[in-house]
Amino acid sequence: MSATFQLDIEPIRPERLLPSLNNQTCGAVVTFDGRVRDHNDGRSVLRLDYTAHQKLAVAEGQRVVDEALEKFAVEHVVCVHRIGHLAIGDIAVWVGVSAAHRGAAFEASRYVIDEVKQRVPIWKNEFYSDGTEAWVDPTKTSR
Amino acid sequence: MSATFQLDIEPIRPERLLPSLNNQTCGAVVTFDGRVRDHNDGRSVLRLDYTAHQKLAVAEGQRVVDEALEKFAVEHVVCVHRIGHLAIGDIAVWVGVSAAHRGAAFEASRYVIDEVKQRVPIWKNEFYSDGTEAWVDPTKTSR
Amino acid sequence: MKVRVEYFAQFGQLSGCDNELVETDASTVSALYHQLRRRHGLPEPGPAIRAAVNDEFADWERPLCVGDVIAFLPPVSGG
Amino acid sequence: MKVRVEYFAQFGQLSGCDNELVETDASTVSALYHQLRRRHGLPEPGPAIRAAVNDEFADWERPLCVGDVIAFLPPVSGG
Repeated sequence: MSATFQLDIEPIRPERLLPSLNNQTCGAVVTFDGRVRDHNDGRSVLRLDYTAHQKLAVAEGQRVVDEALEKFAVEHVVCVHRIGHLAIGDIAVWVGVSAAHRGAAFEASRYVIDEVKQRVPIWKNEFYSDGTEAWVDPTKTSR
Repeated sequence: MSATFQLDIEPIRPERLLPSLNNQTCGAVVTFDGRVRDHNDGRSVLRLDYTAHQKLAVAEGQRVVDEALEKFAVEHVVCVHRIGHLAIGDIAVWVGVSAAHRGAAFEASRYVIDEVKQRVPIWKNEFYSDGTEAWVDPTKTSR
Repeated sequence: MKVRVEYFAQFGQLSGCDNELVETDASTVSALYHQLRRRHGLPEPGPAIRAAVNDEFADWERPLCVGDVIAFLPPVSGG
Repeated sequence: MKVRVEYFAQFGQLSGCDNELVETDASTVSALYHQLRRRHGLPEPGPAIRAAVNDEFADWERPLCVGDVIAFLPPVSGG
């Protein structure tokens, strides 16, 4: 069993992360990736930056993946969040979970991404096609 | 928007399937893979064979992915099921879904694997370490 | 009337063949299954056992026609 | 008492700096936030705004000590 959370300034490569989920007792692997979309809240997005309170983000992210390991019958939990400059289509966050059965793998991966988005101190600065930029505040956007 | 179901006698390679999910409007990609475990229902498994009613399986599998596209706000749905001889750790079935938002991507991928396992005429013959083999009947196993 | 019957997975194991040409007086898929069930020791029909005719899922009460290809499908176990 | 205050994301934009050394008579994290809120135009505290002291999440009523590093964290938007 393992649970890993990382921040990474380099592009996220799922093919490098997947092997850490392998286990011959695991029948199910669920992965989630969140990618930079070309629009958000009705505005055309060109690129974005993610910044983090790095120490706190790593500590809180690790708590999230540890909780997933505790709450669900899963074997390995991995989450990596990108920071720095991202282009459209780049993977911003990746979650991978392996488990003996698929129910736990789905539930744990959903738990990790939901909690990471709620709790981990990472912020997104969007750059729009009209030349403006803004820090995203999910408590204020219309979605 | 697209929905694809395939049977494949060759090993499933997610890295070749993932590009078909790419879309700059898609913020979320969920994948599921079901792998051959080294045990099932308390018995040690060495390898297994999948056989299908191929025409019916392709038609019913396609209905499942089409339903997913209709029921959930998703962009692309892909499912590939392996047939033939599989070794421990091989991917037996792979599901990939892309969507603007993660909720729909999780729900659709869960729907596809649940329905495929319920409805698509594919059967598993397990070969055990004691030299015996058996067709798996999910209506009879203790799990 | 002659029909082709296909057996999948454990049904092939029980009947000793993948498919066979059957001379039958059964008028429905269900009646045919019951005849073959006795001959090959197939299990009682249940909700997880399905039939297909000419590569489409078929109702158990579907009438048989000469030349039909009837597939009997044990509970599926893919995934 | 001197403490170091760190501002993240839009709080950095509002205050015009990532961090600053602050001379304060505030006795709690909450009191310090209210002092700086007036100075920098930070938003009203709400459940999505959090504080950390010395790289650990901290209660708003936590007492301040000389040399503490206090981070004010706007609503997170990762993922």
